[in-house]
Amino acid sequence: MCALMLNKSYFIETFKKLAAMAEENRDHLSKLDSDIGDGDHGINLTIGFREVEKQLPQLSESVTDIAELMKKVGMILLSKVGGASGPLYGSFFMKMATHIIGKQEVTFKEFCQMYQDGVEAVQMRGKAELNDKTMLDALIPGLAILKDYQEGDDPINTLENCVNEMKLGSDKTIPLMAKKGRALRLGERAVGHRDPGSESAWMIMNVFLQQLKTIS
Amino acid sequence: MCALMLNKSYFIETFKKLAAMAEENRDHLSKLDSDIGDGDHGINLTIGFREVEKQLPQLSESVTDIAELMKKVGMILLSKVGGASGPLYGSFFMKMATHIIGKQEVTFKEFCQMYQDGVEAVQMRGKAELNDKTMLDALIPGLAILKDYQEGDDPINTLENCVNEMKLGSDKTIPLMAKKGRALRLGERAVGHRDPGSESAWMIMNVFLQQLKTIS
Amino acid sequence: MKKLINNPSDIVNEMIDGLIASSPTLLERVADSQIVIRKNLGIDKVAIISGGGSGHEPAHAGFVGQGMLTAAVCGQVFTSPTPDQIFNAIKTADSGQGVFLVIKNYSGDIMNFEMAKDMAEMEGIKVDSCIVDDDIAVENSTYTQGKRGVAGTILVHKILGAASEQGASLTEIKQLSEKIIPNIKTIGVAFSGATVPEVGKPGFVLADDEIEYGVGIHGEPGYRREKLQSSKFLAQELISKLKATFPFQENDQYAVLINGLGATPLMEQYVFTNDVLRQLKTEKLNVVFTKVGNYMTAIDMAGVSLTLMKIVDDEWLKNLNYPVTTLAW
Amino acid sequence: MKKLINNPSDIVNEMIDGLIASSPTLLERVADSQIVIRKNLGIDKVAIISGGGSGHEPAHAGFVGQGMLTAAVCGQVFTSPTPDQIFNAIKTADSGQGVFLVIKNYSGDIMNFEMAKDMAEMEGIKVDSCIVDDDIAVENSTYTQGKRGVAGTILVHKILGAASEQGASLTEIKQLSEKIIPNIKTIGVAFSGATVPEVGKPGFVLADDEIEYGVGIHGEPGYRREKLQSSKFLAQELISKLKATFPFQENDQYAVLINGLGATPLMEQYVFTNDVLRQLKTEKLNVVFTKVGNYMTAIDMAGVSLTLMKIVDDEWLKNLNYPVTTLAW
Ligand SMILES: Nc1ncnc2c1ncn2[C@@H]1O[C@H](COP(=O)(O)OP(=O)(O)O)[C@@H](O)[C@H]1O
Ligand SMILES: Nc1ncnc2c1ncn2[C@@H]1O[C@H](COP(=O)(O)OP(=O)(O)O)[C@@H](O)[C@H]1O
Ligand SMILES: [Mg+2]
Ligand SMILES: [Mg+2]
Ligand SMILES: [Mg+2]
Ligand SMILES: [Mg+2]
Repeated sequence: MCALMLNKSYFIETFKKLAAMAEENRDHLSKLDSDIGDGDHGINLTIGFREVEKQLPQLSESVTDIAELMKKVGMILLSKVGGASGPLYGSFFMKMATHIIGKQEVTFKEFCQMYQDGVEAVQMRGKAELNDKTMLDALIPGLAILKDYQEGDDPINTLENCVNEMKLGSDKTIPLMAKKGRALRLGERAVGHRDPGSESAWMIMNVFLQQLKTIS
Repeated sequence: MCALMLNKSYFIETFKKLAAMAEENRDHLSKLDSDIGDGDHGINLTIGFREVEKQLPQLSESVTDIAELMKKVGMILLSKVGGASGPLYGSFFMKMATHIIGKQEVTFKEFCQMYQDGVEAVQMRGKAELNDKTMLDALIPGLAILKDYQEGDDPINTLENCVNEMKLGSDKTIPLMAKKGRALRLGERAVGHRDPGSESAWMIMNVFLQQLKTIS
Repeated sequence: MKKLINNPSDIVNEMIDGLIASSPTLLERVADSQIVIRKNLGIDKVAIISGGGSGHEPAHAGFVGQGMLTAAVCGQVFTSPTPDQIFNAIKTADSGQGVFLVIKNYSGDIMNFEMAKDMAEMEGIKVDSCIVDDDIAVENSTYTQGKRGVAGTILVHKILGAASEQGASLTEIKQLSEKIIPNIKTIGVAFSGATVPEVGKPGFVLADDEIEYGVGIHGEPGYRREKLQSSKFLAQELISKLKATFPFQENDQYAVLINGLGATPLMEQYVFTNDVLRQLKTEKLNVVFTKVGNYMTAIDMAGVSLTLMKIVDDEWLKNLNYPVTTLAW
Repeated sequence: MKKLINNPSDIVNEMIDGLIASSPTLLERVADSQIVIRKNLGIDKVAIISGGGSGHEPAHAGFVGQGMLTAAVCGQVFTSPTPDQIFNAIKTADSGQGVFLVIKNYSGDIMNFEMAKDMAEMEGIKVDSCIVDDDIAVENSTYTQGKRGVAGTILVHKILGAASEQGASLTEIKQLSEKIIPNIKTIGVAFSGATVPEVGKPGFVLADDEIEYGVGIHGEPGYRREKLQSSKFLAQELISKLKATFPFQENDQYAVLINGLGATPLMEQYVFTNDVLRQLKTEKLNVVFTKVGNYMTAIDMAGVSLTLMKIVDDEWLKNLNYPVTTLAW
């Protein structure tokens, strides 16, 4: 069995499915955001991923490598979404390009690095920490798994573990009413409610996982 | 059987009961007013008659005759109620004094004249006509009965007829959507709804009737 | 009923106290009254007094100030003030040049203001008045009697107030009022009823997807109930009514007032403004003045009214733009 | 959802069109953007830019004009505008004296504004900014991080705008902002949730007799739900929180802003004002400035917020009273 390689069309197909996923979960994510925020998280994501989908045909022609694709998608999110998720998911995808400049395909190990670069960008951009009741509460536990990935481990297994850890991380945002950061600002009514960004984060990585299954 | 005379205390007792009547029918009259107006007719009347009741003990001492009592009560309504019913019922009671200046008691014939003077005042003040969907639609039919009163007729019977005619007149306001005056201004939604002022008008005269029964 | 109040029967009194306390340099309350009056009365100017039931805030007290109203007489909620109150306002506001009363066309307002006028004239004060009847909702071509006075009243205040500020006499103000009022027409659409605090429940209830055209500012019945429509459609409906009444002529100058009835956010009012102004452009009218916001409300009613004023005389426009010192214009 | 709109996703665009069309001499829209900018830019003055999600009307575009904001960047409803929009506003507004950004303390606003700032600085434009975090609802004594920016932002606009109009430099404006913001504190109470048009139902629902203290201007959770209380009681609750946070000292000078959240009538706001000002008098504070009305709304939320600003420097009060030409101040 030859080493699994993720090419441009893996990412392009993933973005198509991300658009569908956002559409499907629009109300669910907005509902979560109503409970503790301003009720627009699902709307924000669909605005962004609809635009990504719209530009995908043209992008898939024009971009020369995966890094450029990730940057362009990040830019679209950044300049179309606004709110918190715009710059966060924008940076997430944009910074995924950091270590893969010029590549037409990436190994799963490189994919793990892409994820790490993305998560670090979110952390830098938003200056939040674990237990602040943000998407980082899903992203960081997922990162732990992908960092442990060794050449030879099963990519699907690994990514499945990652998504599961992210889900668990998202679950942990439910009781959170931290004494600092964003969770503090949310106040008591937030206790008992899941953070919407932590939910969308694992859902996004889950789409990467499902697409991975189709090509393996 | 000697001729029935209505003295100061008849009127004072009537005003007391009017206050109770207004209180009891506050919500009912306001509800009627909601349907075609601004929903405050019951409130306006209670504001007025509460104040009358409050001042009655002092008034019953100070006024020298029935005319003065009627004027004072009218003035209270005029200066406490506002809206349409303030000047209308205010004028109604004030002008009842016209032909009975100096009297300590009045015959039922004189009472009929008092009513006529009151109704004419309402007509002058409000410049409305029959079928404009106002209190006049009750007041005017009642007036026809009291104008017909002859020495020797039974006062209670007559006043009962008067109140019944007023009720009928009020009923007739229900289908009204006239092509002029107030009814026009009320528009189509008013059709099928009773005019609140026509309801309070017969209710007021009914209190005079009930009080008359207690003394006959 | 969920209202930010104390005792419903104290609401007007407390509201006036709050208003005065928040504008101590601009306004004061005439002692033992519900009259809000300018702190520095114009000397040798005709006083302009308006008023009526409360519940239409910022009308009328919000328009008291230099260049607009001299005083506002505040009745109970949706109830005309009493003659003695109005008379008190006339006496206090008069600077010797006479007093002009702006009355809205409601039985109660007319009767109470006219009684006050009689009282003032008996004391030798010159008083004149106008009756604003801008609501075309329940008008038909044959009978123009009985129209209600609504948001257009604000434009009357502004134009007459500016005239007074510029030294117009009582007679001139009366004449001006007679010229402008027939050129001001309003029509509204309600999305919900209004809750009079003392009543505790809405005067009428509309279904979740229902609106009513032509409702009055006290919740008086309008001319039709219908399913909720888009802002574009509503603009069209209201403009078509106004068009027929004026009627429109190409290139005529118009002032536009879009008035929120209380609970409709400014965001929606501007969306509606956009539709109105576009459609008036299509009608080839020349809109020379636009104002948007809550000016003549109906407590917590949701909805808007659209007022058009045909500007026949450029002086009217100058008066609309004349500087003013009020809380709410 | 019963709203006076067309397509929910067009609401911000159409609102801006309506706003501009109704104020053609005062405002214009930067081409292909959601930026509202003053028609006549101050020459050689520091530009003050604010913005954020829409749904807070009249904030922020209603405060664009001489003496206040140079431009407002309007995001989608309750969503911060994107960096490219903000960058565009900075470039267009800059007159060479630099640009000052007033940012409210939300992750989204901060991130987007700071990215725009970076972009502008790369093009050599001097940019500085402040973060307004006046909402004390979810503050506790140990951790002051994470407070939201709410109605107090309006006072920041006003004071900084007046400073810019009087010729203050970018550095001076930055310093002024650092002095005033810690002295501005706000707390609110909601009577209902807000309905984001694209969502179609309220963000949260309160029972008929229920209120929530400390709700944010996007419907973010507050600190307690409780049975409906009288205006007096609510004033007391909010003042007691503010009192503890400042803390109050006798004879200190304060400015007061009572801000309606959208659906609460002015009548109720004045009743509440009356209770607030009375109680502040009892606290022996010296209230030198009061403003009442809908300034920073949360779409159609019912409720109010109370902002107190301790006036440490008389210049601040002068700036609050400095003449201004905007739609909404
Ligand atoms: N500083 C931050 N760092 C990381 N994630 C954040 C931060 N602030 C907000 N988020 C995430 O963004 C989500 C909200 O996104 P969204 O609703 O789209 O934007 P907004 O908060 O502007 O309405 C939150 O649920 C949270 O997960
Ligand atoms: N011009 C008029 N002439 C006679 N009655 C009138 C006139 N206008 C109103 N009314 C009566 O007044 C009643 C309304 O009174 P009320 O609700 O107390 O005052 P308002 O109309 O000012 O709210 C109506 O139902 C009608 O019977
Ligand atoms: Mg959100
Ligand atoms: Mg009534
Ligand atoms: Mg009334
Ligand atoms: Mg948002």
